[in-house]
Amino acid sequence: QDAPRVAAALPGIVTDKAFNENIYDGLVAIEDKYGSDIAYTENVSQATQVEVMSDYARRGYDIVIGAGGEYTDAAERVAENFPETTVVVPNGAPTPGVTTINYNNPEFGYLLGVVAGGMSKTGVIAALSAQKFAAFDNVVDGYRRGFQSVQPDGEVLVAYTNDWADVALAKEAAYNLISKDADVLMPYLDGAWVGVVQAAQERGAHTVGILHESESNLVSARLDFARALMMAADLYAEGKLEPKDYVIHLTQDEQLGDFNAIVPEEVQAMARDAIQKIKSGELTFD
Amino acid sequence: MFDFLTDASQLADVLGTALRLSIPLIFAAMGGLLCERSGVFNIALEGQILFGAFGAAVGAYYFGTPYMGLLIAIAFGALSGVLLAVLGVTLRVNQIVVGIAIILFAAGFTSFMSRLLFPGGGNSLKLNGFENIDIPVLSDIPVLGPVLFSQNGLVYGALFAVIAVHFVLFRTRVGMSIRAVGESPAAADAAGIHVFGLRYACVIVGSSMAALGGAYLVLTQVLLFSDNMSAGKGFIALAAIVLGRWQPRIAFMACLLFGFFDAVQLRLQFDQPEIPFQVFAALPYLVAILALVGLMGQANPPASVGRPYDREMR
Amino acid sequence: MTAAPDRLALEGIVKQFGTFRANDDVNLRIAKGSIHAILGENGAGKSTLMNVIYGLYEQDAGRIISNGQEVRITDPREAMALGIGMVHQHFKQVNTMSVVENVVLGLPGKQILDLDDDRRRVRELAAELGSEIDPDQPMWTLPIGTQQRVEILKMLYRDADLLILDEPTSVLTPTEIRAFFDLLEKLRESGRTILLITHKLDEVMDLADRVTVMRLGRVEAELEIAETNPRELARVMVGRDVVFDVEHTAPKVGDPVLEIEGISAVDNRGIGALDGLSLTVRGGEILGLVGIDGNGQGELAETIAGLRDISKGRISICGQDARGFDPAQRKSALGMGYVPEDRQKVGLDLDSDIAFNMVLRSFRAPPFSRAGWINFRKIRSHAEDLAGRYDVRMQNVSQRVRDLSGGNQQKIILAREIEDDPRLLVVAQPTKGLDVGAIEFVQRTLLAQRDRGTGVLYISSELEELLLVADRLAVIFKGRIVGEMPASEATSEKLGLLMTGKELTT
Amino acid sequence: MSAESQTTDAPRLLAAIRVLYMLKTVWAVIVALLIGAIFILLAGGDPIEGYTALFKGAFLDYWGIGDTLVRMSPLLLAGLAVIIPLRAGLFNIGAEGQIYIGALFATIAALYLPDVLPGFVRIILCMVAGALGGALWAAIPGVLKAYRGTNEIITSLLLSYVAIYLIGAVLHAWLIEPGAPYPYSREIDRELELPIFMPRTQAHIGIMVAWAAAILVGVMLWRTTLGQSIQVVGHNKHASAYAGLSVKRLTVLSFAMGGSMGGLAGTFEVLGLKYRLFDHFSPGYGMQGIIVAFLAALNPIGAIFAAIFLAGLQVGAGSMQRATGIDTTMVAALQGLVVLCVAVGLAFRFHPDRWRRRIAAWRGRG
Ligand SMILES: Nc1ncnc2c1ncn2[C@@H]1O[C@H](COP(=O)(O)OP(=O)(O)OP(=O)(O)O)[C@@H](O)[C@H]1O
Ligand SMILES: Nc1ncnc2c1ncn2[C@@H]1O[C@H](COP(=O)(O)OP(=O)(O)OP(=O)(O)O)[C@@H](O)[C@H]1O
Ligand SMILES: [Mg+2]
Ligand SMILES: [Mg+2]
Repeated sequence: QDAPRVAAALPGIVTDKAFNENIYDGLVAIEDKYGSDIAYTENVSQATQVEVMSDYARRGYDIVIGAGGEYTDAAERVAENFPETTVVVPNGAPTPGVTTINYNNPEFGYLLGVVAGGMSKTGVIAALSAQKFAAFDNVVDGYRRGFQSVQPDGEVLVAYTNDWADVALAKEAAYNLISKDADVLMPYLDGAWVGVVQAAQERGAHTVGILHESESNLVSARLDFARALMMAADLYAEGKLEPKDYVIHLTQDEQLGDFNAIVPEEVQAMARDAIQKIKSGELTFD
Repeated sequence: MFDFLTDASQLADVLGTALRLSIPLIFAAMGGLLCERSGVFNIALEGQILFGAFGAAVGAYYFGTPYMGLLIAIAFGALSGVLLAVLGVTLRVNQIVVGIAIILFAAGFTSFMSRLLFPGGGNSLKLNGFENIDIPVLSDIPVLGPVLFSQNGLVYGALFAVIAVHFVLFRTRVGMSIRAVGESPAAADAAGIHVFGLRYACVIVGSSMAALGGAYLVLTQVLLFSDNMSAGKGFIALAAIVLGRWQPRIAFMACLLFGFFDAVQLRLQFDQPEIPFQVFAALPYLVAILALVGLMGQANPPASVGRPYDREMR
Repeated sequence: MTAAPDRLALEGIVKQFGTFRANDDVNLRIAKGSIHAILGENGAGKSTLMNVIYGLYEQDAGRIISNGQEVRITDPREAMALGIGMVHQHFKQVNTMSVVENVVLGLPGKQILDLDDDRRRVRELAAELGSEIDPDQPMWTLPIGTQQRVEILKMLYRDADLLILDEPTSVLTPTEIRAFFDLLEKLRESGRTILLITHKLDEVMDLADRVTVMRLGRVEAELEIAETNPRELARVMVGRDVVFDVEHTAPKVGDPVLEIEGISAVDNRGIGALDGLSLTVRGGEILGLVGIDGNGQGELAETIAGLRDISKGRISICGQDARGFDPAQRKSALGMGYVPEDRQKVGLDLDSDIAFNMVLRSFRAPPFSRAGWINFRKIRSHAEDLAGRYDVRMQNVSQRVRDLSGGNQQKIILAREIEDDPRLLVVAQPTKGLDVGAIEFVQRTLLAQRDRGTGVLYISSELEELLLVADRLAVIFKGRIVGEMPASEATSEKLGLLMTGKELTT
Repeated sequence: MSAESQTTDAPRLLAAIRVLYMLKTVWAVIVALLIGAIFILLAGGDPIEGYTALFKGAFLDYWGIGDTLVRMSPLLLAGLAVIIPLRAGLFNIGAEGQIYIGALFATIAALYLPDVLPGFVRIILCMVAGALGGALWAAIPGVLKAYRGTNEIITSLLLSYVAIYLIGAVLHAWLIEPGAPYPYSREIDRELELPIFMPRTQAHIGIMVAWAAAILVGVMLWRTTLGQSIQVVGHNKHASAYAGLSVKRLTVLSFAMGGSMGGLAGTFEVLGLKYRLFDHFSPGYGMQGIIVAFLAALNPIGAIFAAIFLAGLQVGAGSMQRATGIDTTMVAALQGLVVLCVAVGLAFRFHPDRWRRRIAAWRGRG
């Protein structure tokens, strides 16, 4: 069977230009490549995760995706009940019976931290998310290390909005970070990232991308889950996708997006240098 | 921790944030207050903000000007008001059920339609919004100048709404009738006042006002439409009405209070990374509860609020 | 009969609530420039008919003819346009608004409010009515009598030429009633027409030109005042002879059942209402409490009942300190019955049925409940028994009390409070709004209780009534008792002086 | 038409009309679905296919029934949380907060009760803890109302927000499972997971407890002095005082009893469904409880059916979405429409005499 049927349960909406849309893009790419039958449900609440994923499994989808770490438990239960189905959780904690795919978060954060270190004039940068949890913490750890590798006395502010999609609130949070001297911002948000970019543009600050891509970013080191899903689909087609934790390391220059024209060459070089160090194992993160 | 209170530029920022977060609340609270004063409980504010935001995006996107956005936002708000009035006033369906149903419907309808109407979804819009208007001289005052006198038209509109609602309710004859209808429709009816007419008018105008809160979000704040962007503001506005004891001026201050503490909590969070951010996020709500409890005496809502009027009922 | 044209004629009016016919083929002609009284038992359909005329209810059948023209009145606005004004039995007021706002409500005028002229006119009109009213007082702070005056003001202010008065004087003082009637006579002379509903037969005899008696929704009789007398009216109204003079034997006075020593309390607004008041009621006597409405009568009754805190003093019921007993315990443990003044707001749960209201104050105790479980069968049979004995007119005991007439509501309270043979009975305005038949019933019941040895504190603003039933009278003024005397020695003049705070000069 | 057939026909016609009225909820749903069909067509879907999937997914298939029941449980309990205080004239729109606090208490009990206790004892203790948590949280607006006169609608609403943040903070600072990919607590003991009564579904016995709770609430309201007292307070506070009832105590008590229902709802979400405490686990059950309460006209037994109806609608709509690919957002809009139409439907009452007159009028003309 070389055209896997793939379905995803998403916590948000597919037009958020961030995590959810990224997953959706992955589905579409798989459809394009394999002619697969794809399906998805948006705005799946915590209470209905198992219901939705089980239903897809029952409807005969080969790969059922629970998009995000909060699906880990549900995925485990669905995998138990439907041994025929491959259950995939991007950004999930390693779980028996479930395929989890993770980027090595600190590496990506580090890279962005280095760029921020090269660009920050104030010595203060910031990261925003809706909630506090492991993946974001890890990104921030790397981000801080990268930043302090350039500006050892630099400070990293962290703020939470409690809402992945509230653009206006994210914008206000960004304003406040900027007024606390932060001049590079890293939104780790769904649709709400737009507000952060808007605030940065209005107030002469910069953004870097981790879940989203935007021309106005200095650069994006995107945790590209579309690619991760494609990888999973490829493995599945080859019959090699296993229920285990796949970790994607920063191994290629392309994992760093294009630099914004305003980023000076020496900062770009610093970033490339950092990639080399990570690749070569000179820099490690656990 | 509270250094932003002493640093002028930071203070201006916090106050600016507070005001921006308050404006949608003010529109919604004034709209809701008008409805409640006429005896109709409008719990649908949340949905009406969303309708307004959606209408504003539709207008600004298809006509290229924020003014059309405003117009269509008002139209959406008015339509939801008509719905509430027909069901909750004429057909005497429980107003709370109608309100919640409107909220549910608004959430689904606007998300759904935004996908049909906006290519790439409402999140990718870049709408033309309103520019700030600097009031000469005043806007140069330090701290307060930029906060108060360099704002866009809708901010001034919100302040005007407060004054207008207060003026109409307490300085005009029709306002007196509205208050009477909200307090005792039977007495108003016997005095020859059109109970239903006034309730319809208040609900439609009030709902349109709430919709302006949504239009403000879209046309001046984020210039795009995102699903459920009302994000609970309608409920906070309801709280502000009670906190404001059904008085426009106090309700206005309650909105500012919410806005201020929301701004402050954003500020406090990243100064205290060791304290869970939720502690600060809960601050506006805790302050509101304390304010409610601390108020001396009790505030009485308009006596007939939420009770549909039926002439022949004893 | 004079050839005055009809100001208003009703032909075949039918008004139905659900399956119940409140008005059944009512015909009525009211001559221009006359005062036309309408009499009838509680629940006869008088108010319903008036509401039809005023456009609050729409008739199911029948025609209304105003000044010779058939009209359709579907709204009070249309009634007003036809020159009809009304004082409603249940006040139609906005409690949070001031007097003047209530008066001008709904009137046309400049949009921007400026009520200075209106204030002045309200004062003038009030003076004409023989009372003083502050136009800026919020309505809810006013004593009920003043509220009634405002209702009258409201109607006069509108300059109607057909005035419908549905029990306009039920809580006015005698002097106010006099002034009001003078005013009505003046209005009649100026060519206005007045439709008056009242239960007080002497008012009808005094004032009216013609009278229509209603019974069970129908017109029972239409009489020229000159050709009738109170006895006949009462008989037509109730369908039997009414005894006006109650049998009054000498009291057999026993031990004190209520001892009040120097109590003070505040009213709803927090203003002092009782000021060191002392009073004793003995078993087997009826003590009538006389006073102008608003001098603390209501608060006194509530403190005795346990519904209002006292700041000073002591209340003993049947020899026991009443402190620490809640209102229900005062009934069950201390043997006190209480008939509150406001039967609809305090005395009854209008949204429950008759059966439950009969045990409203005792449903938490055996035999009506055990260990928290309610015995509805018991409650039902108890209610059926009481309703029969107290002649409550109803369909069945599962009927909602809200749908009963005022007289029948009062009977439920009386039945409940008297049933378990109280030793002390406090009754506040027990006959307010009742028809003569019901009043007779109430008074007989109270006398029977007295004769069994119950001590009765009878609070009323009806002097006549107190002089008739009480054995002893006490006068309350500004929260104190300013005089006590046996009923046999009391005269209206003496009481009148005491009630207004003057000393008796003997 | 002869006079004779008129007299024999009218009652039959009247009876027919009465039946039409009795089915008003059905008509309302049909109207809502018809309007919804327009949206489905707009979105390029096939309404017939969609609605078939909806009904099948909600009520006609084993899994669907399981899902519907699972969803029913929090809806029903949240409905009861609204009904009890509302019978005392108090509006609890903060059931959401009570659900969260109940879940927190239950989770703490589940994680920290000594495991020497047998599983079922611990389950019961968890339920008690959850109910207690909800009750305590709900008692706050109750107490403020009773002793300060503070508007309970608003305090209960505001406290919901506080509760949600409180759960977040507790997770953040204390209960979070180290390294968790989302803010959630450690998993509860296997022994504490509620037994499932429909194999391979998630239908846990909490559902039956919820039914039992509804029946108990009904018995309490209709058969006990407490229930009657609560209703007298709801009807008339002055008469309550006169009847010797303590309005203040009953205010607090009815709020707390309602809150305990919300607390149970939260408890079952932890013990029966998620097996952990999740941040933001409730998708607004508190607000939906208000709909349940009003659709049931405040009748606790009716609430069972209202909750099944609403749960079925949600589950069926999701099923329809997955079967046909119709946009999820459309499904949300459809729910609003159905609630609106059903509420309108409930407003229509059958008035036999009005219809009798109308029939007579038609006959007269015809
Ligand atoms: N809105 C209503 N709905 C149902 N029944 C009503 C309504 N209004 C009046 N009734 C019933 O109609 C009858 C007549 O009531 P109405 O108030 O006209 O009596 P009334 O003659 O004014 O009595 P009273 O002397 O006590 O004022 C009563 O039995 C009452 O219960
Ligand atoms: N409009 C008002 N403004 C200020 N105080 C008022 C007003 N109306 C009533 N009060 C005061 O509030 C208290 C309660 O009044 P009231 O007895 O009318 O309310 P209630 O009938 O118990 O309330 P509800 O109408 O909710 O049943 C009293 O102390 C009364 O004096
Ligand atoms: Mg009241
Ligand atoms: Mg009457």
